[in-house]
Amino acid sequence: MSGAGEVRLSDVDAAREWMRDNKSRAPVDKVMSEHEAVARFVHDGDYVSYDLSSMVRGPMSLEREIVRQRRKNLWLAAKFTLLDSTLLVAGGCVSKIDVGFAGLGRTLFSAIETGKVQVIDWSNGTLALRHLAGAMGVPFLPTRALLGTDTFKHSGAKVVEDPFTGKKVCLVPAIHPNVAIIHVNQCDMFGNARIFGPSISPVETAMASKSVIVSTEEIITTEEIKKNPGRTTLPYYLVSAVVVAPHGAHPGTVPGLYTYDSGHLDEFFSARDDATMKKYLDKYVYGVKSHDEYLALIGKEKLQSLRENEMIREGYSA
Amino acid sequence: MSGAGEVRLSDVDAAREWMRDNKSRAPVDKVMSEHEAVARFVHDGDYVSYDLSSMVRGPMSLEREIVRQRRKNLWLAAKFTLLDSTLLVAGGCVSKIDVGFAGLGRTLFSAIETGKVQVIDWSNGTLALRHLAGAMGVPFLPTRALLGTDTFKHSGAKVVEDPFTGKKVCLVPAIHPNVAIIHVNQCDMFGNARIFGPSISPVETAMASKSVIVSTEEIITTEEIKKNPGRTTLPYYLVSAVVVAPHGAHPGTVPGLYTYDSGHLDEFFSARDDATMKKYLDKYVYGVKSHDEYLALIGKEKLQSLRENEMIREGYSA
Amino acid sequence: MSGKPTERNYTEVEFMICLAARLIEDQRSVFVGYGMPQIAAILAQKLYAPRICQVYEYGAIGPEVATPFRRNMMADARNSYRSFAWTTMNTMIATASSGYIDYGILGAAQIDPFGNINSTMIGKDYTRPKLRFTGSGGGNEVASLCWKTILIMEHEKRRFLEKIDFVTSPGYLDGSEQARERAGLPRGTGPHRVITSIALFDFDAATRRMRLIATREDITPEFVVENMEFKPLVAPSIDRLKPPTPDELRILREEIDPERVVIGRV
Amino acid sequence: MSGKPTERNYTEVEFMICLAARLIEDQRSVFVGYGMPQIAAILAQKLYAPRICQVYEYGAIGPEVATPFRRNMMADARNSYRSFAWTTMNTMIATASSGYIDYGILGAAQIDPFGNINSTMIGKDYTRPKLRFTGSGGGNEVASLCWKTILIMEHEKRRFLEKIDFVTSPGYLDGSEQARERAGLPRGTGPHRVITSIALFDFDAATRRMRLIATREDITPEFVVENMEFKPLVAPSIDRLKPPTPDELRILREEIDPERVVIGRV
Repeated sequence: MSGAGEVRLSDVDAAREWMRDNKSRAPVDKVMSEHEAVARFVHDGDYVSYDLSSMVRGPMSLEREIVRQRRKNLWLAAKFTLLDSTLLVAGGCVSKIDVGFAGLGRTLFSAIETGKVQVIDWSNGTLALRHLAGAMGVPFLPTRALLGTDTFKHSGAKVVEDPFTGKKVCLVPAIHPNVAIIHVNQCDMFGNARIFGPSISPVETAMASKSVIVSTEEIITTEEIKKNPGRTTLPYYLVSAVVVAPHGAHPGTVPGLYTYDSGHLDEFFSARDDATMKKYLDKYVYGVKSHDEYLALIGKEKLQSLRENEMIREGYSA
Repeated sequence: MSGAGEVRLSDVDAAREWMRDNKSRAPVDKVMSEHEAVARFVHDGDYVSYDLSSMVRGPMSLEREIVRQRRKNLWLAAKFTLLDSTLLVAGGCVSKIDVGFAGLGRTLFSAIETGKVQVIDWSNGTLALRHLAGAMGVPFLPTRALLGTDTFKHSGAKVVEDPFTGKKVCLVPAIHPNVAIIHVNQCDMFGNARIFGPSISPVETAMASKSVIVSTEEIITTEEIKKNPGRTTLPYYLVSAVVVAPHGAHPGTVPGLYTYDSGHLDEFFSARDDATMKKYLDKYVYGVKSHDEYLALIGKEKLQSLRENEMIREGYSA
Repeated sequence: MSGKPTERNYTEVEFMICLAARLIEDQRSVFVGYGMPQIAAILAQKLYAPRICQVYEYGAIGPEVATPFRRNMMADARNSYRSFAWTTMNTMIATASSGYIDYGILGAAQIDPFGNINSTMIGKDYTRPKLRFTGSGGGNEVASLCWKTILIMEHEKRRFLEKIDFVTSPGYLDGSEQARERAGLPRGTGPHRVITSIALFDFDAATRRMRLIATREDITPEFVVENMEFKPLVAPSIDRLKPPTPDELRILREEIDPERVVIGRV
Repeated sequence: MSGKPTERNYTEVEFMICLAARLIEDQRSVFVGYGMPQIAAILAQKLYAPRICQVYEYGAIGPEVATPFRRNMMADARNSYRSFAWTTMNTMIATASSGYIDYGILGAAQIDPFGNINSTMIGKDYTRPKLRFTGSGGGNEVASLCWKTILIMEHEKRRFLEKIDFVTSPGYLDGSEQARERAGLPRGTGPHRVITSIALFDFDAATRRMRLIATREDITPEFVVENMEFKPLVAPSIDRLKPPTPDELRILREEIDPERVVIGRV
């Protein structure tokens, strides 16, 4: 029994060959601007995955850059998402979304209701599992979720009998995103990256993806990485580009570092029609050339206060 | 296509019910002696899994206690093993071994050659994967290893066609050990446990197992756990018993804390016949009543020197 | 008692949250969904169940969530405060799948007599929904894999339908015996309670249909049933649900949601 | 040159280790098996390939292994020293399975013409082996999933068999075209080189049979072939393999294995 949803099917052998040939094991300096990283690694029609959400440690500076570079026809993995999909849809970048959690915002839901954006329903868990399958280099993984529901019927999953016990089980196909964008706490120039705090599936997503752009709050030395290897979340060979992006998750929070920008989030959420959303984009995305300019627009004082207002620090350091 | 090996098959639904009814989510004091823990949670005929190896962060004090209590007919998951299986076989505790890496020692190999112990060949990776399947609550997981080999033929794995691409893939069945024994760096009284350093599959093993005995180098407070949740390896509800066992991995090493006891390891490895092995067991296992007595036998001076001779500390703390 | 709601010193959201908080058993694990369930879990832990183990799909195990709570927020430092462990989504789903999670709490837009819920879309054409929602989120996993699911619904007639537009997350499916098991879902799981703004339901063991077991103390069973498109079973004796206590309201209004963004104002 | 080995100032184990170390390409990832491969990887990184990324089944990624090395030891603090990351076995197998590991290096007890290896047992009866070994360990995964596998074998006639007693880890299986792919193994993988104490082999692209390409400089091709039960292909021109250099021997004997437990004594 198969769900009817369109699947971005990928061949595990072709994906392996891509990883062999395009994600080098040479430890080289991968630091570049967000402009260069997005120009090189995000293309029209790509399948794009991100980690966590626009509200928490999301790769917002990279998402804004994707909108700024006017990418088209992206297919998103919305496995735990809040504003991300809304922002990218508002920017006209998206044609399909594998849903998880579609996200929030009238702009997004209108685009789905009018058919401007096609959705394929899964669940957060099965999308994370599809990334895990990609990371494990296997064509599918089994789950006991989705079964019996319309979510299954509209997904691209299958139901089979477990050959060991005869019970029904759901299989979800591996996904190998063209590109993953992941915001991290610390990273060295090679791409060895540290995330502090809980997360969705940064390791699975980076392993499964053909290119990985990491934006980082700060660059640290490889010496520091090597002194505490238990704190490394992503080893360097998973990473294609390293972008330095302090406050890169703004208006969201990076737990333990800065809190979310409540006023800015309200401004975004209140953009419930195309005109208001366009104003938002003109001001915060198209109106600046880079993340640096964006931060200047938000203002040093505001950014400083967001840092001071993050009251919880424990656990968010190496 | 199915391997011919006997499988300790477990039903995922029965395992779920066990976890619901027998591994409580109540945070209660689980600290007990190794005698009590083994008496309560290790039974004749049990399927037993451990993490890492007798040489490195192995649960040696618990393994000695199992021998001391003369458990019989255990079925071992030897997924990365060195002396562990040899010691338990020498103690007469074992009737079957799922091999990964059978381990080292003439005693063990003789027992297999004479049919005293039955082996079922897998690989380290597929045994770790079977624990992951148990931990994920799914009846099997796929892999692209084992295929085409006699290891497959003698395992209990199956080959099926991937319903998405038609390629052949190997499926390994979930395992739910009756009991796992895991040595950790730090643990609180509820069972929240920290491991520092790389490892085999402590999380998967603890999640998949119906009972889990953790032996720990030291007890820490729950306050400490809560200050640094990113450092917790096992959450408390996975753990059935907490045994305080400083130097619990002796004669092996706990990386960053103490080095291995080279002389003692040589003594063990040189026991190549039953009589010498019996002498070893009489002296170090049957001849003492507890891990405390064992440590007294090894001697404070020796233990202190093992601590001093561990030259590498970086990375092995919270 | 008129049957119709009377003047109250609490909002319907407050009522639902307090009712949910009272249903959460201490020393159990609870998979907490987005929105109202988050507030219910916080309230429960502060007042009734100090040793519940909250778990979240984003990887936090056992946090003592710091307040105030901000609407739409999940996974920030307050949400993850004083956890036992920080992990990832695949670990949390595995934890539920392998039997360690006692309760799940979820909200939904529509529900049918067998506890199947819709949080995906309204309309008949999947490709052109009249109204699109967020989709499953982690809800499908919670409703599939946790032992007992508690559902929270605003009590509006159009939300209680014989047939919902989209089954996002499974209840007892078509209600036939062992329908969940036959579909492959874990044995012995399913919806446990449905909390609405005026009533409480369980599921009849024999028929797996929603059954009214209690009403808010100012509401009659008839009023409850009138305000549902499908007709639930009604238990032989109907309990009366106490309004939020002063303690509950104080914590909700002073500690958890001082700006009353979620709980609203009377 | 007599064809028979002459007096040497190095052991056969030292020769094999040095040859393996020279074959390891810098800036590549190498899945390192238990025993001799560990020493070869250390030597390679110290001398020829400072930026290889060693990976180990127990979860270490990119260590700069501290010496001396102790026989039978894997996963201690020296082995894990200055890693890029510390993970677990399932993560490492996933890393190989998804295509990130360029080389695997393994030892074995027996090998057949297609590079299938045995590290499980000698004998015809699986339940009563004449001689039992450790079994696969991580070898099956390494030989299945890494792009190129380098095998290290002592050169004894009884180890090179037309048919080995047990195929622990896959070479080119029955040698037929795409035999690995048809079995389900990843496309484009397989044994790359076989290092012995006197010779070096590759695998013929057309037939996937082992092919002699070089001998130790004091050894003739004829001597090599005589000392194998199966007859390998022989390349049109045979290279001569240099003995261990003074640098290699110094590092092996002074830094890596000062007690010469593994490398032995001349």
